[in-house]
Amino acid sequence: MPNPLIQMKNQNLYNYILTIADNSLILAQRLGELCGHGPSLETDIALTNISLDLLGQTRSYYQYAAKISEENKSEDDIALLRIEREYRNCLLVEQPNTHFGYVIGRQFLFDFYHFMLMEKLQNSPDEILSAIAKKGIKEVSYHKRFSSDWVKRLGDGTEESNKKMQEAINDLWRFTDELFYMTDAEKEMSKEGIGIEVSSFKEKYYKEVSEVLKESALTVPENKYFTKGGKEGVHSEHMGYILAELQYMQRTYPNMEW
Amino acid sequence: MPNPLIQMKNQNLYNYILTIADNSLILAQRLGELCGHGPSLETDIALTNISLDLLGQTRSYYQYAAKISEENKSEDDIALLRIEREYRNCLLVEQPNTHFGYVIGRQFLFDFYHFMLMEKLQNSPDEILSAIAKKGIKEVSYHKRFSSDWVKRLGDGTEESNKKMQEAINDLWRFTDELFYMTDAEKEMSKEGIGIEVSSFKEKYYKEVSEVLKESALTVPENKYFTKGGKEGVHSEHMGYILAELQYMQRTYPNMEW
Amino acid sequence: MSEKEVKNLEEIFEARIARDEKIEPKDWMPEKYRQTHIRQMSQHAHSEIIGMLPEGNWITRAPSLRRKAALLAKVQDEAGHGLYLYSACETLGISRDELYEQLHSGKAKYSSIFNYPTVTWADMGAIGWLVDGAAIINQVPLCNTSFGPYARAMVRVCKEESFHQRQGYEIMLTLCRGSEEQKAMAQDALNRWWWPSLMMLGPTDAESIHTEQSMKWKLKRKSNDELRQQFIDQTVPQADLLGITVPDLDLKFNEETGSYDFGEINWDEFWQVVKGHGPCNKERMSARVNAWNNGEWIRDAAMEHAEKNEKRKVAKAS
Amino acid sequence: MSEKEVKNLEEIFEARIARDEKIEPKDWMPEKYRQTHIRQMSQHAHSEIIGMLPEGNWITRAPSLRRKAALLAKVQDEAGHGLYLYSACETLGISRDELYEQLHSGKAKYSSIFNYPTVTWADMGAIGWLVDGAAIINQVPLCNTSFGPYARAMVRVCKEESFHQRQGYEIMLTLCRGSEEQKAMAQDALNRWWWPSLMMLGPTDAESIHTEQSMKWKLKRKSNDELRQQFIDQTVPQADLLGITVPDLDLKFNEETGSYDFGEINWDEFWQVVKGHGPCNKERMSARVNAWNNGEWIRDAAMEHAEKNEKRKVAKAS
Repeated sequence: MPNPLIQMKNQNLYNYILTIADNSLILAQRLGELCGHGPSLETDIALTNISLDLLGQTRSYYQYAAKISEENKSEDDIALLRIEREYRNCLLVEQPNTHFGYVIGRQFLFDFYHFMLMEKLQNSPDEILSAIAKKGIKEVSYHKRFSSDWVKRLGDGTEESNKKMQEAINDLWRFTDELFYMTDAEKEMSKEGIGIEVSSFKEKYYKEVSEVLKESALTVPENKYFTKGGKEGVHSEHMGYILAELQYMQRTYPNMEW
Repeated sequence: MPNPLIQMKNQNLYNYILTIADNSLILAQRLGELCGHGPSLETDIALTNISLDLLGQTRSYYQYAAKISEENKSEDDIALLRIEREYRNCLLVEQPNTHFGYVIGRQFLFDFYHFMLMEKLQNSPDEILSAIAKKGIKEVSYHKRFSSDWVKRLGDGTEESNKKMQEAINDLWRFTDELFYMTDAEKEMSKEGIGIEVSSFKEKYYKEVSEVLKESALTVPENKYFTKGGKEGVHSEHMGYILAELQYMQRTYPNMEW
Repeated sequence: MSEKEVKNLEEIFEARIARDEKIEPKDWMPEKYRQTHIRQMSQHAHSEIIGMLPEGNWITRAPSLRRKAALLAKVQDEAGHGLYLYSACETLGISRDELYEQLHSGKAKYSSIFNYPTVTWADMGAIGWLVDGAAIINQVPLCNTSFGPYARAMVRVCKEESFHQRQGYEIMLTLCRGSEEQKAMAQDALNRWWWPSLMMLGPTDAESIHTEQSMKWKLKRKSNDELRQQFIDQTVPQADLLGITVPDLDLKFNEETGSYDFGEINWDEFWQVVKGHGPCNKERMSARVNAWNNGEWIRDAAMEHAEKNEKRKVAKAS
Repeated sequence: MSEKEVKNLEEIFEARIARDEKIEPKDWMPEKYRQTHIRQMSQHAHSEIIGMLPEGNWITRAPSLRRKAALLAKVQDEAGHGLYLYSACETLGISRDELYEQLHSGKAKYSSIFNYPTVTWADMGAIGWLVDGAAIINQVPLCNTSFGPYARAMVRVCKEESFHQRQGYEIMLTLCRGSEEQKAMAQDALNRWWWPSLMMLGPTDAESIHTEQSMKWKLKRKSNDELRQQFIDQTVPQADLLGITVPDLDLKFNEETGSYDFGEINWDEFWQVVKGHGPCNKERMSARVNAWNNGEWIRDAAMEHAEKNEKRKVAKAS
């Protein structure tokens, strides 16, 4: 008989992994939509690179999750065959590519969080998570530089680009608080010293992000209200459409090798 | 043992029904995307009405197809669970709602065809097809009036609206020839006197459509080249995305009652 | 008009209302009556229009053709409700464009419930059952309100709403009789829509403004808390019938009052959403504003075309 | 320069090419050489960029994470090819903006194959296998072409293309070893891409222009028909290995020539697509034009920002 305590631990670890992995998956998917449609070849290549990095990371996470799952699931089963309510990504990463300012704003707001998370996670006693983070942090550090540079270019560019970048930051800001909201799995894994207490770098996050915004001639929003839900599986109405495409092949042709 | 000749006849009839039904389904789906986002409440209501009429007709066709299908399929199985290459709608109806001029142009170019088809089909010796057509033609006659009226309003409206309506007509014109392309099933059923020889009203179609365009201060395109494929199941790249949404629930939750 | 004459008219006016006579647009009415009715009716119309969006979100993904048609028809009904509520409003001397402008600028409100996302198909059931259910409870008394055009519009609205409500309940029933996944979907929808539905019946009486005046004008017949209790008492047994659980640990039938006692409503969330910071406020508003802005060239064309036609007619006649 | 001097330079130039020396951007070259290379290299670059679109269409729907990553990487490689082909082109004194302008106005061409829609996942396999396969056959000889920057770019391009081709074939192989549906999907893709792939190798020699000059400059080493035969001879056995059938009833191995005889190519279709009337010409062009137009404010911002930075640096220094 399986030890229920070990099972619970695995369940928490499993959920914890998904909380991280789903962010990368959905953001990679959003970036994938842009491939071939970017404002220049150079940005097209760079955004595809980021998408590829995120996909690579997310595959490592899902492979790990598959390994500890009791149900003999593959990485693709986990990534592509859950129902919407079971995806744990935050609302920020599922926001649409409304215009390039939104693409950059979403990336920028995520990258700083992501970098700080990887910084901590590379010291996790969980060797696999730590290894993924150690590899990932180099990539994420590049993402962060890329998105910050573009925030500066657009913020401190023309009047129009400043307006558009500000609009995106204003719209996306309300999703930042959720990054630091902790699900039960996060709390449990953090208690066990494996997962990261994300709230511990919340202040640092807002400080660093605000500095870049100020350097970029942009105003730091002063929201009192934030929106959350994604990390508990209650997504925005965009998510259903993302999944309709993401899952299309697996749903239409179940149980096949590709 | 089933008589192979009767089987073949059913197969042709089945395919023939889908050729008609799929047009209505996909156009209804495209119109459904607009619901709540129209340029005015009145057009929103009218376009939803058209979508509803088309859905109603298409359900009758699929129910008929289900009845003659050997495989104990339901209307929803047929409508929602085929793979893309098995959908028989023409390319015209799957074109996107680029702007209201395209919505009206697509409708207008389809409605005239649809009306002429129903005119003939109501005299088919196949009682069910004839009954559907008799009911449908009243609805389609309203659709045709609605779309023609709007072609006139936009064509003979402002300079901008004229330009936009013309743009849509120019872009969509290349899909009109396919309406009169006859698939094997159409040829067979027409030979048997049940289906309609669509090419028989091709000239009339272009004459009537051209008249409305001219009345609307629009130029009749003079394409030498046309595009086809949908009726043979080779669709535009839009189709996959339409189906991803259309089939989402049936694919994600197979074999359930709703 | 002298102050006395106005006073006199007001007395006659209030007496007519007291006698249950209908006030018609051409009748004299106090300015405050006019303004209050514009506010409430337009808010109601806006709610119908914004309310099309969360349900519209599932039209392309409805699980069967029958459900797709029913959903389309329902959303269309809402457009119709919007249409005649705007018309009723216009009888009070305000144009539809002005009303839209109030909505788009954020000056006018609409029902906060539509700022929640529709996350699964079961939400189409829950909205019909709970949201339309709460709406009916709010609206049935308005069929007898004092302003004629509003009362008549509400008769029609309520009739259709109650059809929608039954349809929503029937969606829930189908899910609850279906697979485990479907039942879970129904339960999840109830979990998410229950509290916002209770909030639909408005702030607690202690916090509610306008109530006294509204009672006099028959814009309101019961207090928010009374209506809320009525909704709960009516809905809980329906949930029982479905075999799903209302997400309120404090919910308990009170033998004494014959009603259900219930838990604390999260009024912070209520005010956050009312103030424009709910999950979808931005999305709803920008969908409407985009539709309006993208529609400008079309409205212009229609007007220009009508004028051209008019001129041609005149030219022909002369 | 006198006519004689030019003649002299031209002779030296042609002699260098004959000796297999590379021509470099700073070298003297006949104007026609320059123009021909701009035309061919830019056409090649445009094809890479437009070629991103049919495959990009499947990125969000790739059937597994592994395939999604590989597809993304492939499309990215194409962007990279475009980038260094544009750069090679720029060494001849034309700007990237001018090259884009030629593409967007329809003045410059790109490979017609990309005007066909990608209808199923198997098209990702077929494009890699057939389209990249035909491209390689066209391009390998260019690794030794006379213009240095082009030749060097092609070395890199060909290396990556041949990786893509193997990847495409491997997708086909997986499908052909999979379920009946998958095998049917592979067969269907072969049916749709076979003939357009043959057309990729250009019109028949009888109809082909520029050939003689191109041979001399080593922009071409074999005729279109020779290349086509090479492609067919290489590809048919691969189809056999997959267990799917080339859609050509006239296809037959000719013992005498050691090559496959094949059926009539539909040149009407070829010219229709070349002239801009293929299934997706409009979609491809408008995707590129939209990307360009929507990118304007971004390019402007980047330039403005760079200028501001420059000024700040100068201000600081002084």
